Amino acid sequence: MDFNHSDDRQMLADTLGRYLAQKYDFETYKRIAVSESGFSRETWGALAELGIIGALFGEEAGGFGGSGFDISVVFEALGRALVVEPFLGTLMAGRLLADRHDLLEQVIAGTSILAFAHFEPQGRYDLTELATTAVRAGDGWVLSGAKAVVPQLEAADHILVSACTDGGLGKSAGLSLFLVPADAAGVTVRGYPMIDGGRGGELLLKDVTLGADALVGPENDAFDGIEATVAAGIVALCAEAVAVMAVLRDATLDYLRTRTQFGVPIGKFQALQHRMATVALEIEQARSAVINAAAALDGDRWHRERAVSAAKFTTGRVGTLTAEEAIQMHGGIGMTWELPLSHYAKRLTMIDHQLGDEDHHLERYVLLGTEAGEA
Amino acid sequence: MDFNHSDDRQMLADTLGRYLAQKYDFETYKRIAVSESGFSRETWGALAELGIIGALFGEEAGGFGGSGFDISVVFEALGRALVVEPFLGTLMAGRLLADRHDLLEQVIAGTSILAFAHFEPQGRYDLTELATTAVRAGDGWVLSGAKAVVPQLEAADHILVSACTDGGLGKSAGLSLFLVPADAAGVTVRGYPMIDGGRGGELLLKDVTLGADALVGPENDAFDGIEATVAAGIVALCAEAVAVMAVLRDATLDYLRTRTQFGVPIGKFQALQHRMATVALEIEQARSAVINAAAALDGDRWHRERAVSAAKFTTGRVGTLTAEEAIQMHGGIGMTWELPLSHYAKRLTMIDHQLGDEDHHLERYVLLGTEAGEA
Amino acid sequence: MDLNFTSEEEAFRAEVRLFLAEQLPARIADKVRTGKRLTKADMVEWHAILNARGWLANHWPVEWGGPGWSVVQRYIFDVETALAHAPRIIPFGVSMLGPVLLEYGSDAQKQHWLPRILDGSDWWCQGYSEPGAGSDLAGLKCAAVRDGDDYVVNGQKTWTTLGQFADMIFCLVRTDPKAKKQEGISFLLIDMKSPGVEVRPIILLDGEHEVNEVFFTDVRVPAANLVGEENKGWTYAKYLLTYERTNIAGVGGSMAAFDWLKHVAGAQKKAGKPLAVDPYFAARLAKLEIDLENMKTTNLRVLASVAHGGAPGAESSMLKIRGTEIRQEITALTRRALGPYAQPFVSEALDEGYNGEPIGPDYAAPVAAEYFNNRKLSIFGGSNEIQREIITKAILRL
Amino acid sequence: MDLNFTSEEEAFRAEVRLFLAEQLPARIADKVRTGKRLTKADMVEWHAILNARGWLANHWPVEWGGPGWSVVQRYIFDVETALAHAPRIIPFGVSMLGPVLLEYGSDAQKQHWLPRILDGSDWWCQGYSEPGAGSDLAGLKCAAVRDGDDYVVNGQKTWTTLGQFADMIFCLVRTDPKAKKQEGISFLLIDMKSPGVEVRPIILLDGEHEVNEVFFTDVRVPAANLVGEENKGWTYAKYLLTYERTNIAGVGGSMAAFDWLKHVAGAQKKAGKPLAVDPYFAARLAKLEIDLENMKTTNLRVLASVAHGGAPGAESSMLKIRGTEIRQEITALTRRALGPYAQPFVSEALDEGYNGEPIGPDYAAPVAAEYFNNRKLSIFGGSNEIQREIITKAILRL
Repeated sequence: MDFNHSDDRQMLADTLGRYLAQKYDFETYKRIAVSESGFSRETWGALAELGIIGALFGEEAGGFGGSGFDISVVFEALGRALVVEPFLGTLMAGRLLADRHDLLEQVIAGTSILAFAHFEPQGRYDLTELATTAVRAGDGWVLSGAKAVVPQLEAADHILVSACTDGGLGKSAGLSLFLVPADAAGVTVRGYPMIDGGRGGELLLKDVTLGADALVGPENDAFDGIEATVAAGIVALCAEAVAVMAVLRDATLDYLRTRTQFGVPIGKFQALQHRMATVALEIEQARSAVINAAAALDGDRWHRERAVSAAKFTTGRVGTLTAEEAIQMHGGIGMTWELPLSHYAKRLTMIDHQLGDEDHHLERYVLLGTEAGEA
Repeated sequence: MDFNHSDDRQMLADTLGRYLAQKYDFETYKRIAVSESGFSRETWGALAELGIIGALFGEEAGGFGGSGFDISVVFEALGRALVVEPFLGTLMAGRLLADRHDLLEQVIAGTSILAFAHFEPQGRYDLTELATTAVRAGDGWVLSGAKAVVPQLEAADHILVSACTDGGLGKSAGLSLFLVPADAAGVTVRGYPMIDGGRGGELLLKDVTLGADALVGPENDAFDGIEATVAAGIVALCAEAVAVMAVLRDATLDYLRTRTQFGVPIGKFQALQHRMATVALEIEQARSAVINAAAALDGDRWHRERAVSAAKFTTGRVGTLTAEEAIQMHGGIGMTWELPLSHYAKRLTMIDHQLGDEDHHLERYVLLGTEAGEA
Repeated sequence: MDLNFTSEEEAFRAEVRLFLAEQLPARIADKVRTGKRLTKADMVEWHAILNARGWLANHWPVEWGGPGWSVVQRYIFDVETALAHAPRIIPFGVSMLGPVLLEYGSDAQKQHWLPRILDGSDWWCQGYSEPGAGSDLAGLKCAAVRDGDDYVVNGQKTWTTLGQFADMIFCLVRTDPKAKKQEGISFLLIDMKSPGVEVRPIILLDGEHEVNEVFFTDVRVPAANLVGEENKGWTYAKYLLTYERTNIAGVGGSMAAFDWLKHVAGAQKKAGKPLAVDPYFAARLAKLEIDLENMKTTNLRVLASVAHGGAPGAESSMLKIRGTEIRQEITALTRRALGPYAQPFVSEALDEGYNGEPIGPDYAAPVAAEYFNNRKLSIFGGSNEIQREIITKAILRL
Repeated sequence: MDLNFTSEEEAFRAEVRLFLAEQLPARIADKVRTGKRLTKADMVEWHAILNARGWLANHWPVEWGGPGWSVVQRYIFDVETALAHAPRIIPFGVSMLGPVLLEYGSDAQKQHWLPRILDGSDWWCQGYSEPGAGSDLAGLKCAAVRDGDDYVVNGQKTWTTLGQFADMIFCLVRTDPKAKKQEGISFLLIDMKSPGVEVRPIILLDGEHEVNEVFFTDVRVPAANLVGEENKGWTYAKYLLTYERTNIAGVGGSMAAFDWLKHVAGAQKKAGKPLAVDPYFAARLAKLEIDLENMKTTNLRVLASVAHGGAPGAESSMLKIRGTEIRQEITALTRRALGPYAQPFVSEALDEGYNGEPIGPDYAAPVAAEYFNNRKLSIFGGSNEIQREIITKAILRL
């Protein structure tokens, strides 16, 4: 039992943290987050050079990391700095592209960016509510459909798209994955700003014609891979969420120590003290949930999915508490654009809207509990 | 719009309150609550003489009350004194016996006591999970089955029993009601103490042979009456609950004002102040819920059932909060048998186990929302 | 006990509804219903419509232009206008300054300012909070020094809602720096066009410009603009803060917002079925609806007590807390209902005349921003912590 | 990062399980599992079994009879014994007095008292709280005055758990009434059979006799029974309160209780199906299970930090709060699961040998009483409010 990171991983985290502290301060964030592109290609390249993208992938994929703890260390550091760059899509798509060495090499080098376009407009957080289809045409495929709220879709050079090849709405069988160049004919990307900074996009596929090599992984049998890569995405988001919580907690504690009202620092008011004790306690619980999920990411499916749903539920619940208490205790100033706090609160709240919210994962945890496999 | 009681009703409440303050103090309660009979027939007679039982029934039934607010006024006063006497069963059974004038006259006079035996061991809080059967035999009926946790069953002279006459488990059609003398052959009453004082009992019916006149109300069509009388029972329990909450709140506030630790009354600690503000606020919400339910009791079925489920949900939720906070803020002393507080907390907690708990009524409220009839 | 309104009150409700059907511009109601931005012109237009009917200052005495309504009529009006998606009445002139002038103003002040509130000549804003004086309002520092027939004002106010539109500001200023903090405060009316007044926007977390900082540098204010006595301003400030709080629970607004939430939850799909029937979401909706029903009755109980001559007092602190909790939970659930589509935020989509294709469902655009914006409800206007302090002292007596 | 136990630790777990399978009397485990009352004889029997194996005082140094376990081994032992439904080790001698004597006692005291704790010669109880000194422990009044070779003790202690069985009590007493409240306290060992000691039962809300008041009237205590220095008792008391809190979360006990809850929820029926699959109840169970899983890891994190030389410190206050919240929620849900059958309470049914027919399901008898009894978890042993104060000071630094 050891809750310390290995030396290599700790060094990576320190390097990344130092870089972001110097080069990705709050002013930089604000500039990038509302910019036209919604991310900085320069920053992306610099982070690639530091090895951050490589840390997200295993050696078989040309990286030097890829475990649950590698992912959580990186996303914690990214979360602390509110980094909006396209790490999540690159992580999720990249994990499914382990056998595309050439592409992954570019990805790890930062010269090619990936998006993972799976969820659909009517599907909410459901992994199987897919209406996008891919039909064989000669040697190749023709894709049609729509994908919803893909993070940093406009940034992507290649989009990994899921489609029904032999199944129907709501079924996990019959799904396949396709690698779609962002500039393929029939691909429309409709980008927009996100409320927590950065950009997202709707993907429209209209008779997009692809070659045979566009198929990624086993035909009709992509679901297990999709579920597993979403699990990795959840570990990433949960780690990011816990880092954001810690920033909010520390900023609120600082404010409580320095803001005076009625002649004393407001941190002397016991009602606020006890509420902050609850917030601090819950954040430690959330941190434990993320550790559990990261540890389970490389294990068997049932334990992995239970642990990631438990973690996403926990960070959703604790995230709302933390964001709302941080704003409330700051009072009016906590509502302002000027203060970093409000941006952390927005990010934390929006994490609950990615890859399934608190309710979704509680229900999923319950359903997994009734499945065979309980230890 | 008027939130004051009529003069008559207020006078009744005052009379009852005065009587109980004088004759049903905490020592009396403790004596009666753990006594062999689990209630006091003497008290019962005295309260009948004051007209309290008559206040529970309408004029058509020989009483002079019977509205939702009559019931709530009486049960609030009973709740304040932790009265364990068999009012609930008498209320619920009596409302279904409006055409049995002779019997009701005795009931109102306090010389006959009723129990309402409806719920069954496997049925939890479900109104239709009934396995008890009544079969025609000549002119009369033969009843067999078991009824669960009937309050003050041993005290009853007559037991109103529901049974399937033409239906099955889980159906509301085909139910009928029968008036069973407590001393009928084949009737077994297994009494026991309740954790919140007073007694309850399991009713076993083994080939209980009854005459034709045992049938109460329409054959096969008793469900609507059962649901309506349970609604009245819920209004009664909710009014009792709010009265108990108010006692707990006031006792806790008194304690906070007088108990000193660290050199000050503990009521000066802001964390406790703000929690008590929440408790006080929630109790007012619960009181409003009871007013809504009492007002709806005599209205159409859909609004009535929504309002009583809303009230039972609310008093369940707020009851747990109030009982747990009252004990917690008292500390060790709040855990002792010696203090009235712990008995009020137990009663409040157990009200949630009568006629459907918080979860049951939330689910029911949701189901009613999907039914036709929404205004 | 009677929870029903009288037939006269029901007739009044019908009258209000008829008025709204005829007079509330559909264009404006649509903007309110769908969460679009209101312009100053929209708000001015609605005030003028109400004023034409004599319903703008509905809690003022008849002799000053009020309609002579009971508290119950005012409640009915508040609820019905909210349910019809009318804009709220901007409170600074009508509901805040008006009552103070009526109670403490000179005849000349009343005759000058009150009609101008009604006819829209002056858009008022509020100068109470300062950067160092939030919950501790009496700790304010903005100073006014008597100089001949003027006061000279120096200092800063903040959180001045819609101050960017204002012609006038009523301010709490410190006129005796040596007195105890509540005792050196005066209540002053300041022309926003005076030299030395500067308004700077504060952008909130949703990107909106709704509140402002107001800076005063050697601003000369005629002494005639002092309300009541010098150094007695705290009394007037407290009067303003406790006056007319029968609508503090915001029942009508929450009812309208809850209806909207049900609409959204009915339209959103989960596994092909309406989200509203999903057990988890349905339970959240039901809890909220029950809370709202309970609060409606609590509100009526307070109202009835006022109608029977009682004072609203600290009960309104309970209504403020629960009312804002409910409203915040409504916006939180609406956000939750949207799922992934809570994330996109196209600010221009909230402007009238925007005709871009919506991102996701057409009701999605304002939802997350409204959730974040509504965090203010438990902060501004006396934070919920301050309300708990009031309950502690006045109701719990701890 | 490695959440797994080492193979040595897993081997140790197997050893503990084997021991429990062979040595824990089924009769006693059944009583614990089904919520029956344990007698003094049951507890003494289990202590003796543990002591025979050398595992009773498992955190004592080897030279005084400890097994030399790591914190991880102690954790494994705590969890496994709880899962096997072993009675808890009565802490007063082994876990409370023992460490104080080891740290502050004289050699003579150690040699006299420690072996008697192990072999059961003395049943110890705790004399800390007084009626006026609960959370404010240092406000205690019970006085000891030196008189020749004795102290003469007068005063009262309360909440003395299992004091009715005790041979000895360790007490905080005031030896200098003039000093500041923390500075006039001493730590004294008192024979319960001394003239002037009277034990009176306190009956708790579930009707159980578990705690007591202890009165001292001119009780003579040999000065040799003073631990450490006179007037330094507060230091020893604090040491005792913070020592060995790695099991403060009660993970093993909550795991066992949660398993039992799942058993009950699986057996109870709602509309013909197990209550455990009802969406509302399943959600409550799932939330609780997730909280428990999270707390297990938080507990291991604290443990690992202790194993690496860190001090448990204020983190144990978080574990105390969350641990008791979880345990209380488990008993609340078990009560809720029973539905109407939570109400009957036949106290005799909790005694060994009772063979009346159960009321309702056979697991129902103790459930509601346990719920009420477990309210104590957040009160005794440093209330959760006191734990929040500790967090405020030591972790939040407010």
